[in-house]
Amino acid sequence: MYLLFILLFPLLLGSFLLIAKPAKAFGLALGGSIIELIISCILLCDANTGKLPTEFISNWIPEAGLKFALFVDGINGILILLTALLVPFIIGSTAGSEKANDAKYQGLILTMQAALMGAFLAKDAFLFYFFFEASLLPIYFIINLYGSENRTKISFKFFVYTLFGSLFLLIGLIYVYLRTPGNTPSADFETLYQTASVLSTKEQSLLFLAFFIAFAIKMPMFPFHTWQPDTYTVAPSQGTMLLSGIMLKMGTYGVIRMIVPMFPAGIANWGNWVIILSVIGVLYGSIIAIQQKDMKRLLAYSSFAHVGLMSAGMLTLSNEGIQGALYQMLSHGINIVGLFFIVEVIERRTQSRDLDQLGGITSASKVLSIGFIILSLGSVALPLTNGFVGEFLLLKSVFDYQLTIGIIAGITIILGAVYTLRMIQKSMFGNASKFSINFEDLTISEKLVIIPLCILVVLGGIFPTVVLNYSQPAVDLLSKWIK
Amino acid sequence: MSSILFIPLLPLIGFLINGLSFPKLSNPVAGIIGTIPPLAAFALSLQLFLQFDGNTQIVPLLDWISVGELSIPIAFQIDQLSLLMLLIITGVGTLIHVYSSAYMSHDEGFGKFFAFLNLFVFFMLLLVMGSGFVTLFIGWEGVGLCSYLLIGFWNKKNSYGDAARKAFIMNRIGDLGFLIGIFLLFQEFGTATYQEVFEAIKAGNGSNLGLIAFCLFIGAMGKSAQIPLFTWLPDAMAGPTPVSALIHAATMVTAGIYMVIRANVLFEMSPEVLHFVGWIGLATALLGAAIGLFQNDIKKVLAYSTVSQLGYMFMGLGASAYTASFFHVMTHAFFKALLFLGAGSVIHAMSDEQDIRKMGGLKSQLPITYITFLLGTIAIAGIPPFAGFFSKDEILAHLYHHDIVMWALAIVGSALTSFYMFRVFIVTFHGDFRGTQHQADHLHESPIAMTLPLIVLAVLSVIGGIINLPAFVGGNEFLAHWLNPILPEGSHEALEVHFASLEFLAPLAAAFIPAIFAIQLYGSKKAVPAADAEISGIQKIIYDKFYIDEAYNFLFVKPIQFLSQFFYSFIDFLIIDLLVESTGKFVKSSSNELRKLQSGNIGFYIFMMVAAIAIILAWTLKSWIF
Amino acid sequence: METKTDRFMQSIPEIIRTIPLTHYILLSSALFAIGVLGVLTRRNALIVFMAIELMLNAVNLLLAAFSSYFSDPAGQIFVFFIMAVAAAEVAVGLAIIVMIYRNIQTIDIGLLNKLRN
Amino acid sequence: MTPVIALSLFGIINLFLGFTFKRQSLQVVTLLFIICSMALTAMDWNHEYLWFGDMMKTNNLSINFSLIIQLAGLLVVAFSNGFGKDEVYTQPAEYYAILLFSLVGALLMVSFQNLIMLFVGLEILSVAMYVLTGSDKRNLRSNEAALKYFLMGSFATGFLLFGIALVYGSTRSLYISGILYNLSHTAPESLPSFLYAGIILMGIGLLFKISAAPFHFWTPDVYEGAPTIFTMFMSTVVKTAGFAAIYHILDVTFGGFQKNWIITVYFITIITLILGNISAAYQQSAKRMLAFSSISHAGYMLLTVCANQPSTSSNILYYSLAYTLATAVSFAVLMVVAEYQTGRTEKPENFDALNGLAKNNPSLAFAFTVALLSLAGIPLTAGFWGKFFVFTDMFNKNLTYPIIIAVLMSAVGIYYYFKGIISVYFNSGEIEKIETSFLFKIALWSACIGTLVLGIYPTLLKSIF
Repeated sequence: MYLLFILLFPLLLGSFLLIAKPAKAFGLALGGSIIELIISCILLCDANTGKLPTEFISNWIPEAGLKFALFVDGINGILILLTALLVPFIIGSTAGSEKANDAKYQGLILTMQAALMGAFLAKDAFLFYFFFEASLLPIYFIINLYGSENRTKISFKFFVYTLFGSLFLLIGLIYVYLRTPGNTPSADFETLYQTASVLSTKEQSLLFLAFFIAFAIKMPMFPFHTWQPDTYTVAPSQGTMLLSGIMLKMGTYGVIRMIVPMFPAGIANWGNWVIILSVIGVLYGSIIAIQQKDMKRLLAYSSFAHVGLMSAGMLTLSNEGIQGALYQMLSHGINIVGLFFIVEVIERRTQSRDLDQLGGITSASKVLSIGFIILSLGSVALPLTNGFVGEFLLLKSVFDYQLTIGIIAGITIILGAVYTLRMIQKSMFGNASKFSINFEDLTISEKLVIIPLCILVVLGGIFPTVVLNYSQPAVDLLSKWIK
Repeated sequence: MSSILFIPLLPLIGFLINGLSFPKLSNPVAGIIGTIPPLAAFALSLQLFLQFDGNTQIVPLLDWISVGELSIPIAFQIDQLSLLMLLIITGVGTLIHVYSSAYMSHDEGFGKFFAFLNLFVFFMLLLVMGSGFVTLFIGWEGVGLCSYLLIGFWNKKNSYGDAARKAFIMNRIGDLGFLIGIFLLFQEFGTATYQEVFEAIKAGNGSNLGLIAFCLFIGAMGKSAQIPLFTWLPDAMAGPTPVSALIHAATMVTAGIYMVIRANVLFEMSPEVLHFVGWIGLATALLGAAIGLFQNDIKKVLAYSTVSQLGYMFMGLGASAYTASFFHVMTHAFFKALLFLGAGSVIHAMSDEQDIRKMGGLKSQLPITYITFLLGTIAIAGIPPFAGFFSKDEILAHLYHHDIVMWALAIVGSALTSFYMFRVFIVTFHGDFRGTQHQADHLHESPIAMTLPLIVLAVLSVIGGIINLPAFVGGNEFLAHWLNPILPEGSHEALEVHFASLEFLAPLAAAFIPAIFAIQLYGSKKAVPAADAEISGIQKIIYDKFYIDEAYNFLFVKPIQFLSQFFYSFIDFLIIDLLVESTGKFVKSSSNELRKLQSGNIGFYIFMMVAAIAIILAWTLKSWIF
Repeated sequence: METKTDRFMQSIPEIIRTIPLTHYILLSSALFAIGVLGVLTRRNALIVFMAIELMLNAVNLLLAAFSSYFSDPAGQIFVFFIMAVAAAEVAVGLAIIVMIYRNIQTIDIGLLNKLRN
Repeated sequence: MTPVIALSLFGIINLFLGFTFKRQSLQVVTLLFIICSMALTAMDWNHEYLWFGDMMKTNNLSINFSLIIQLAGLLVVAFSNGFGKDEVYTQPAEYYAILLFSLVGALLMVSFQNLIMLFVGLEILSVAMYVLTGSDKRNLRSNEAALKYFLMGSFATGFLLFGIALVYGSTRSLYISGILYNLSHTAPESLPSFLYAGIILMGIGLLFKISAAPFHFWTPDVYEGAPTIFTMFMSTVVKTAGFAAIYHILDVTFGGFQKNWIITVYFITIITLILGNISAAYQQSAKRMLAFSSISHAGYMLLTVCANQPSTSSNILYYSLAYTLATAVSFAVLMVVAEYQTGRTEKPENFDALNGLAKNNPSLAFAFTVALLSLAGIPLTAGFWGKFFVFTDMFNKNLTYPIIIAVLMSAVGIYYYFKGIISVYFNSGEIEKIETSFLFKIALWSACIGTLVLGIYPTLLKSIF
């Protein structure tokens, strides 16, 4: 029952906020998301130790053989934790701004959380697709109602681009779903793996492409990324946090959950190209980030680079690669949400995100600068931060896959340092510009967001075994299909 | 057992206390809290050193990353080499902490400074005590971070920030090489802990050891500022002087040498890499010494001298004289820290003036600094019986047997070293005062907290030589015996050097003659180095550091910036975005055309309908008609 | 020799069947085609109506022919249905034409292109 | 058979009631009539019988179709709120009566067993539609629309009849069962060649009715010209009845001869999808956009007809129900806004007229958005499952090219549906609170919630279709 609860609770609370528009929206939303976090943690621990059932199955469309099945295993457990963990911070980050008590805004965030939870919990491929597309709506409304200038055009491009991709996913899914042996076709992941394994290599490679285009656009991957920087910059910072912190993980989760076990033959002949593509994406994103003036756009390109590495690691089909990608999803989520919040705090006070116009903030607010440094060290993958564990495993898997690609992918840690330190230098150090001259220190609520995130960064770096052991059995199960 | 864990824990606690309560703690309290951890760590290390019974102790801390069959623990290893390094780090560290409690007393970031220093000591200890390459790598990048934080400590000026970024990025380039080395290790041996790796190498398996050694050495080049990646060290002088003393003279820069000595088994198995190490060391030594000749900033001179001394250490390693080069690491830590602290006290006295052309005649006002700086200069020049002589000449002796060409060039290098050291010494302390009046009446000897470390270090620089007195002088070569168990056997055969031979006399001459020449040139003739404007010809080239910085800028920084602009504007915007936008536009324009098809005229509609019906009928009945 | 009465005694279907079926089909198709051409070429609404009626009658002819050939009454019943419906249709059509005439004083279908693209 | 009789009687009664009752009560009475006839249809659930001289058959499929048609009729009447106050619609009773009679025609088309019944049902429905289209006498646009519809309609009926005649000629029977019997018992080569022409011509006649591609030219003009309430009726009832007839003719009677007509219908479907979607992309008028969208949805439904799988009939049912609910809501909101805007802006039916609707009447905006999302086929709405079932059918027949085109066109579809959503929610415009009658609100909310419920839990109806 817990499973159903963590899916329906944010949905009901969100829709209540949207419809009834209560006065104290902030308190409700934050309280709700914290309850959601507690329940998810209870669920994750107990499901792991077997005290709670890990599955909830009921009939959805019997004629089409589709079941409303939710489940928790090592892989999606991490992402449920990530979603449940980040949303309280995202809602918390609205404290102090006029959006705090805007019931519609909080409602949209919670419905978005429900859609994301649905996608991660789904055990039935079409249920996953259902939430995969349904989650586009709340984010579309968040960007359109609360974004900055020419948001309609950009959010529309984002919407059509992602939806166009997911249509290919729909076709691929139907194709495999109809091939299930036995009379009633079923889209349960296990049966899908079963049917996919029996398909011919040509079919597998075509299906691999269809599936991959959908997730590549969502991640985004190198050639399909043009929507990302504009959307991240135009969206309100909570929207960007949702997009970069959790939503892009749906793309990577999809690859692990569907492409890796279902189309090993497809990966065999296309995988190499895709890894090269993602490594190009890594360099491409980092190099562009070096010259960016707008902090949000810079972070957008940096997260685009991280995703490239994640997808490369995953497609090497090695144990470290998948585990590394899973851990990197968790740590990247934490780091990027923290960094976007800091950009929000700076923008709230100086009304500008342009690096040339900022400077000298460290003298005004110590907690902000320390938080900013710790989080960016996390994203630059310094040892003893959560970023390092993920990046180390990913680089190792790509390195074992092929020496040259590994070295080229390794350049990311240098370029990462270049643009991150340039961002810190231009915004924090040097003397205060006319924008950041009277930069007042952080309020309590802002500190309450930054400090826990920094603690998570350090804890994630020192004790990764907790998460890695949690996801190990599920990944072993998965690699059984790869053979 | 638990005392080993305490050694790195204490500086960490010091960092946390100082860091969290930075603005609230008063300076003295912060100073004390900052200095206690290294002192306590020094005491613990000393106790460990004395009780050490010869066999290595492994203390596992936690099982850090375990994925499938890959498992990376964090554990500490106490053996001969790490104990010595512990002593150096904590010993010199404590002295520098004491020194900086006075040096930084008027700086408003006092507490923050001590917090960063403690963090640095923590990471350095982690680096040295690590039982595997990954733990070493954690310390490796950690000290890189601390050097970034400390170089850019005075963050008001952007140029300091740029210097800090340059240091961090250059280290990161080296770290990439090191990381690739670690990955290769995992590929070869499936583990990265020293013991297992070295047993496997001794047992003879493991194929491309040369490549692994080369990659690890790239890391060392980045960290210990060797030829391609050395330009960050002179710029690192932007940080406060104690930082330069601790990080960029005594401890961090020697991490590269420590790593090579630690992995001597690996390097022994790949002679061509050792050869490469030797030549890189030689080239760096010569380059550093040459540039140091004409530098006018006191700290820049010392920085380039550090670069060249590191070159010497790597030359020693190249000739697989591990003990000699480690001996030089120790003595260098003493006299270079001394010189830096001396320079610091000079700068402190001259109210932050660093250009030696504006100093002179400080002998009378700063007596203790004068004497200690003199002892340091003599030690570094390699004049017997000071520590520098024994350590450098042992390297030279090994070089003599290893490769005569390298030995000759090394002699030239040490000649340059003694010249520029005495040049700096004479110009700063002798001759008449060239500073402003304001500086003149503020001239005062540094307080006891600064001069005490100077004295201690001076003593160490003088008597440092006894640690490894060579046999032919009657010494018991304590260091050689101490390190013998962990070094490859056969690396410690006693060198019989008879006094009359060229091998002994040449280094002496290289030490004395340039010193006398410098004293005579700058002392008696009172020649003052020319102002920037009139430097010309070769001197200008050398003064401008052979334009290496500009070359790097042109070769690497500019292309990447151009590429970034090109990617962003051309590929991202024009090609990919346009592709996506154009599909949208194509749909719109085609829809505009199709819209016109609806002409509104009914005749046209019926005509279209009939035409379509005609075509369809023709198609269905084609079998019948044709 | 068949007598006049024989011919008279032949039932109507036999008489009709003396002409092969294809002739009927061709005739009705021709009529149908003329109707279609009428609708295509003429601009006056009334004439177009007439052309449509012509098409319907062509179908009636065909149906009658088929039903008599198969001596199955269903076809002819259908003809009556068609006639009835055609009548209703024309009534409504003429009403529309009158309405249009009242508005724009012409029933030229070419002028009616206010609703377009 | 009882609903057909009931509806006709109710129609006549309605005419007489026109003398006494005023507009609102007439609306309520007509609603009751339709509900009663729906109850009658539902009563025959699960048992089949032939009536009217075996010319009509009621089975579960025909009952489902007629329930959907009557539901559409119900929505139209609910939204009509007594045909407004102005004097143009002087006799609301007549319009309600005509609506009931056209429902009768639709019911005939849905459950015919004899081609005569098909023709009669079609004609009743079409003639009623010609009258309703031209009902706004003063407005020249409605006259022009009526004339266009009339000419094209009767022209197409001519083809349909010619087709029926040829089929009759080659199969010697007008009964579907008779035709099937003769076709199965005569050797294919001995069948006269004009049979295939007959099939195609009948198909063309019906394709015209559901506004498939080459025969769609009338749809945008007529839909735009006719009063919105009747456009709503046309786009829902006529299309559903048309599809029921096409399914019955092409898939049931001439399923065996698929190899002759499949290529043509296949080709027509592709053109319908392309023309319908692309030409809708650039429309300024929301009403014309909805007209083109109805053409594109005809294309999607034709895909299942081409696929001719066992589940085709239930998919057509589901798709037309989803389509009916969504179109009814979108036309209703458009009608209300156009009514409000007629005085204020010169083009009341354009997208700009909808700007800023959400500010003062959020419920209308929300319903309109849900409807457009369902038309676009976004999850959480019934439209998504409609498309999903269509895609599954196509896969079973592995028609690869139409799938690609259907996917591309539904991506284009998102563009023009979202133009509506953008103008409603995100553009700024000044529309005060629009007053709507109580019946209108109930109908709007029930259709909107119906779309959402069907979107989240489609088995509710899919199991009985």
